[in-house]
Amino acid sequence: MIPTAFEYRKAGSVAEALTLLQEGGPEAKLLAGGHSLIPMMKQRLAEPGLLIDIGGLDELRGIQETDGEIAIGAAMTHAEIAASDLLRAQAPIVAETAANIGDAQVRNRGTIGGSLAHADPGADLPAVMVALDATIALLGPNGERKVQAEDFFQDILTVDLGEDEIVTGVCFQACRSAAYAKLEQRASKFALVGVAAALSLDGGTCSSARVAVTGASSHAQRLSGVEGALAGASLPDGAASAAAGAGEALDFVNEDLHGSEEYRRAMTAVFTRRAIEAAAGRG
Amino acid sequence: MTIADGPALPKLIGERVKRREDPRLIQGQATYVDDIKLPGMLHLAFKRSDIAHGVIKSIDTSAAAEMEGVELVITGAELAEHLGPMPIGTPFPAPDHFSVATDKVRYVGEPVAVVVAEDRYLARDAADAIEVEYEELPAVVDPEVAMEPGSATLHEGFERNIAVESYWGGTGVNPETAQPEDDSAVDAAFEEADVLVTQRMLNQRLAPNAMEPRGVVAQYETGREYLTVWSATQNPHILRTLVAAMMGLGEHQVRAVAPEVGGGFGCKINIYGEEYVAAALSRLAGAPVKWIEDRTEAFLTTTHGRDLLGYIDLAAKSDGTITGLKARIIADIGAYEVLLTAMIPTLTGLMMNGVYRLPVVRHELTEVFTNKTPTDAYRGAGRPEGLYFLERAVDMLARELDMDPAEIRRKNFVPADEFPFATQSGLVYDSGNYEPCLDKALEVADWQGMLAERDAARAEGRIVGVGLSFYVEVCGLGPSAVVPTGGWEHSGVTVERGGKVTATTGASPHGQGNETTFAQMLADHFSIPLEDITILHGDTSVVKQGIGTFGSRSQAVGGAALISAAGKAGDKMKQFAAALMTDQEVSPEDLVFEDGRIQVEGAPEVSKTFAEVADFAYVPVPLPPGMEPGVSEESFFEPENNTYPFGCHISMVEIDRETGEPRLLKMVAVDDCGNVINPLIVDGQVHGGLAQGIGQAMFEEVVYDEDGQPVTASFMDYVMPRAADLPAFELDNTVTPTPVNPLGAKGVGEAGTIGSTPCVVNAAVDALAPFGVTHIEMPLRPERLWRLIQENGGQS
Amino acid sequence: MEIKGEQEFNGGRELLYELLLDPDVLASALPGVERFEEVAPDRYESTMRVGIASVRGTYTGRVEVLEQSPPESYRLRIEGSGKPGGIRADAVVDLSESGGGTTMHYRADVKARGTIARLGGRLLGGVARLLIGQFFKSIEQQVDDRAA
Amino acid sequence: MSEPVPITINVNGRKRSAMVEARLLLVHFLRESLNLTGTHVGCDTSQCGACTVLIDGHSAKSCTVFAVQADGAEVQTIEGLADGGELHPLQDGFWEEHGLQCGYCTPGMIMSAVNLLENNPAPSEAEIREGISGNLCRCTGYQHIVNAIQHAAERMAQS
Repeated sequence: MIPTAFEYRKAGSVAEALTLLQEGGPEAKLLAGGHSLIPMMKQRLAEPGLLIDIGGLDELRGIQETDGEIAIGAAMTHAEIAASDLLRAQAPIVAETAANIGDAQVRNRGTIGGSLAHADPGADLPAVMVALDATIALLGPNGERKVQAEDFFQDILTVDLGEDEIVTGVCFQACRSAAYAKLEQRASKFALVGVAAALSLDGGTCSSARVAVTGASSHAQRLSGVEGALAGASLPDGAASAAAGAGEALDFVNEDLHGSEEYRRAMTAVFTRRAIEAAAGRG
Repeated sequence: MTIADGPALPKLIGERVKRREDPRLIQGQATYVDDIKLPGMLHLAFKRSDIAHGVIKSIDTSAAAEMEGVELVITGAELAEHLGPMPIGTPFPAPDHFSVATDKVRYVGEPVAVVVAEDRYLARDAADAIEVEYEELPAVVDPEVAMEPGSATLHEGFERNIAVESYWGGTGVNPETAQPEDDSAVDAAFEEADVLVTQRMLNQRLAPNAMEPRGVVAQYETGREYLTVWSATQNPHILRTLVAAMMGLGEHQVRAVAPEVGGGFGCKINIYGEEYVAAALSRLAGAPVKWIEDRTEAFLTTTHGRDLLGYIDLAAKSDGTITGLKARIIADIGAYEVLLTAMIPTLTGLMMNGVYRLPVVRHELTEVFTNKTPTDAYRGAGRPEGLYFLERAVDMLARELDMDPAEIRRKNFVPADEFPFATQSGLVYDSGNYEPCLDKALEVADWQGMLAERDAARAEGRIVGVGLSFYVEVCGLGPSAVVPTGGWEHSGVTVERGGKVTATTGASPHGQGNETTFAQMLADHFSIPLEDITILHGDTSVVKQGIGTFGSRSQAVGGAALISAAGKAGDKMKQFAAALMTDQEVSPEDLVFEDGRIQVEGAPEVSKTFAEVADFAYVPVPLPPGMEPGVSEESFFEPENNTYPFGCHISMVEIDRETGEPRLLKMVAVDDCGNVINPLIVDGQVHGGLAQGIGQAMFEEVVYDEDGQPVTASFMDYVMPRAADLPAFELDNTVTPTPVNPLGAKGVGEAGTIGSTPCVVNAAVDALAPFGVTHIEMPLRPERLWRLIQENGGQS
Repeated sequence: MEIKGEQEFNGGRELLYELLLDPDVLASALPGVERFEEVAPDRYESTMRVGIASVRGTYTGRVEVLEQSPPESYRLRIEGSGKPGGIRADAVVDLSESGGGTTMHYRADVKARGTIARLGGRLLGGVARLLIGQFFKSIEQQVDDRAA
Repeated sequence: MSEPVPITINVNGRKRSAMVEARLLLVHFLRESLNLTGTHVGCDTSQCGACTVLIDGHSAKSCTVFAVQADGAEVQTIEGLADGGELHPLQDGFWEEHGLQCGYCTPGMIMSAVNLLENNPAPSEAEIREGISGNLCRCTGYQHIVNAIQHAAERMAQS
């Protein structure tokens, strides 16, 4: 319940945060909403020596659309994302997924940047970002770097983010025909299995698709077999056969009290189909 | 004086009166233990074992002791010089159990050392800095394995880890010898049966999870040689008795206070090591100390409930008449016996008669130590387990015989004209009338409509089932012959100057609303406004005596004590009133309380106001002959018997064919708790009980790994019902008063927890019956249900 | 929890066997080693700063090598404990020749205690896999270096 | 020991300044430093919601926020909800509908409901149940809580 002691600095700007990160070295961690980090600190599973508060920095805020590309600032909360009319209209999968993360209080504090950087294997948004082929914008001492979401998520709690870098935002192409479906662990509300599907539809036919899973494995990742099977498939009828092998294709599957490997593999197929059907229903 | 123009006072008993507790609670003005601050108060933190079984080789407290702000660090062995083994409240043999482990640890979370520091952050840091070295021993987590010869044992002198063994059977127990009567009838019943049901079932381990964790503040005043202990407890008087004994003090030197208590559900009955340690360390440190449990500690060290394995056999005729029951129960009681541990599973067998005429019963009980947190009462305490086993078995019998689950129960009910009814286990059910309750439940739920709805859903390919259960339970625990701590309750009623009333009760509430129901009773009794009454509880310096709140006894025993004391106070008021009305030659026996007055029955013009009489009682000039001034009366109520409320629960469950996720679509509860004082509060009690019973059926389970490591020690993994997991409950009731107390009230705190659990599992089994499923272990984990569907190829 | 897997290496199994039990190699390949000492033959003690991202802590560990049967197999008993609890692993390692290289099969029974067991359950498998992967990557590097 | 950090938080309309240890959780600042003990702690993993307060008008679990993070913010707790002597409609609703028993989860539950009705003044039963899913209650089975929030929503709609 009680974290270990740490030094605290409030950054007045992203630039200042970067300087503080460099000075702080490996013991320094960024704090925005804190809803990934603080629970770990309270259990003393995380004991950072320095917290750099970047909560509420204007530079990291905002949701904008430019020529069909939507950009979300890292410090936007899940609640703000869920309430965004822009997202509801142009990328409803993002608003809907955000609206179902944790609970109202968590959504009011937790940020998209924090969620992506922490990369909890049960977090929802990473799968959505991979499916949308989102670009994650990072800022470091050497300037800005952009990483595709599918490359950003590397392993459990592990992302392509230097210790001296900050996630500043994420951007992706507007996409209506995309949906996320999850099997929720009822207590923690993490995804036991969550699948995001983003489809390019031509009438009832899927011309191409990106499908990503979270919860089932160490990190959010594409289901390329499913994507291949979807290309040219007629939907929604073809969803089931395209999804059928989704779970078996995973090379590593999480296991715990709430779901064995076998169950999660099976549920990956089920929720892949459900996500595809829901996405197709939007087309 | 003649009649005043006071308003007529409505009768409040039976009314949905808003709670008087609420204004402080909804404004954040209530005082729970953690809200108490005393000057100079220090804070405790416990270093706890993170292994399930081992010998303590060494404890290095030096780093902790050197930290700034740390006053004291003490190990279990050092503390044992100040605190002996903890007392228990049952007559069973028990191993020594120290507040803080002295040489060996036997479950994860058992304390090994304590820190006293200036604030709780420092205390936590210091506890973390204590280094403990163990020689690890094999842990035993399965009670059936624990009983095998050669298994690791927890306690010397308890071979095969067996704490308690009991057996009774045949046609009853011979009260002379306490031996079973001729047992051969049981075997005969099973040999002659047309149909047998046999099933191994687990009533899984649960964490009570009162939302307020435990906590204690202790202040030992050296100069006065007086100890005050504030604790989140259900029974401050028992706390006073036991903490006094542990501290070598008399009860006159100890004040125990249960301030606002944030739920108990049985887990705050036990008097815990932390309470003794706080008292002892306050004396040692010369300062008040506080300890507040965090949720992880609560999962590890606050008593768990249930964890009974049952091997259940039922014999019946082909027409559905039950002819015999055999139950072999193995209770996994965890690492130690605490206050009532060993007694709880005995209630299971006692109540396994249920609502049925069972010609013969055989009951075997074995209580077994394992390397887990000790068990004790959890809402229902032994009865939910027994009723679950029985009501599941009866449901299986109905399925076997293709009978309607309602009709098989009706066929075996104890008939209304057989009450009081003596069961095979030696209990005497006070009153009961089961058929009208069943009929009402079937009607409220629209049972036939539900069956049609289920069949229609199945035709659509959905997996839907309906379930029914009928329970009877034992409440209002008393008399003293059956309750180790005393089966009575105490109350005091004082009529103050000005005609206001202060009453005290030993039934120490923690959410039950006694301040309201008890005030309703007194308002009606004295015919005075509710606002003129204060109910005090929870402080042994204010409430002279008491037992506490558990076993749904507040109303049936505590309420009865209150009415008894009120009766005495009322009699005295009438005597003073008669003395005031000397000119009218009134006899106290002719007087009644009516609308704020004491008047001659049928003659309101001959009266005095309640306030006038009260004022006179304190300045009685002249003092009526033979009387003492003042009106302050008390009563100890000892019930002649327990009460036996009952009810029928009906539910509908749907299971997702692809994921196995269950959803409770409908929950109907028709309960009979005798006379009702406040239906609003009774509804709330039933709702809460239902949620916990449903929680057991669907979600909750304390799980340990094979090494005794708990893997559900937080709200992240221990699944409890949230608002969206539950449907709106449909309630109704029947009223069969009890003859054993003057209120006719039976108790309702645990009812919901007892009927709902088998009801929901019965519905889930019904849902999966087309897949050939006859039993499902709780909780209804999605994966477990998914596997049952898969085993049948996913097709029904 | 059981963790098992296999890993291919370029070098021969004698070389691999030797490397895998060389304290210097172990010290450099194990994650976050701050101290690594041989306290008795085939028994080592170490201090490691282990973790992933912000979930990181200092653990003191003991490694014991048992049942050595060069160059085929051995057993490792590993214990680590830190503030959030501890890990104990009993691992059997088998080396077999395959083509020009060596295939290593490992099977470990991993037991956790404390906060790690209580709250880390859902992460444990993934974290173990990641750390084992890092270890092998380092060994692989050293095999390649030696071979080169 | 880390350097104390100066903070100023507007709590229930009053400016409160203090030097705090960086690791001090907001809930402990409210309870221990300001004596606002109506906000409770029920778990240590951010699940139960007993510690819910409003930060700049939005519900938050004050056990998962450092006091330093609330520097400059407006925080409202259960103690600041009633308007003078008049109960907030939600407080009134909880009282009228018996939306509480032991009362421990109640302040957090009410503060969550404030947030819910702010965003959705006329929620359906399902939306209410979903809206309070960040708050655990062990006593009521939630039904009377749902009624209480409906009661408040109706009253707030009238006024």
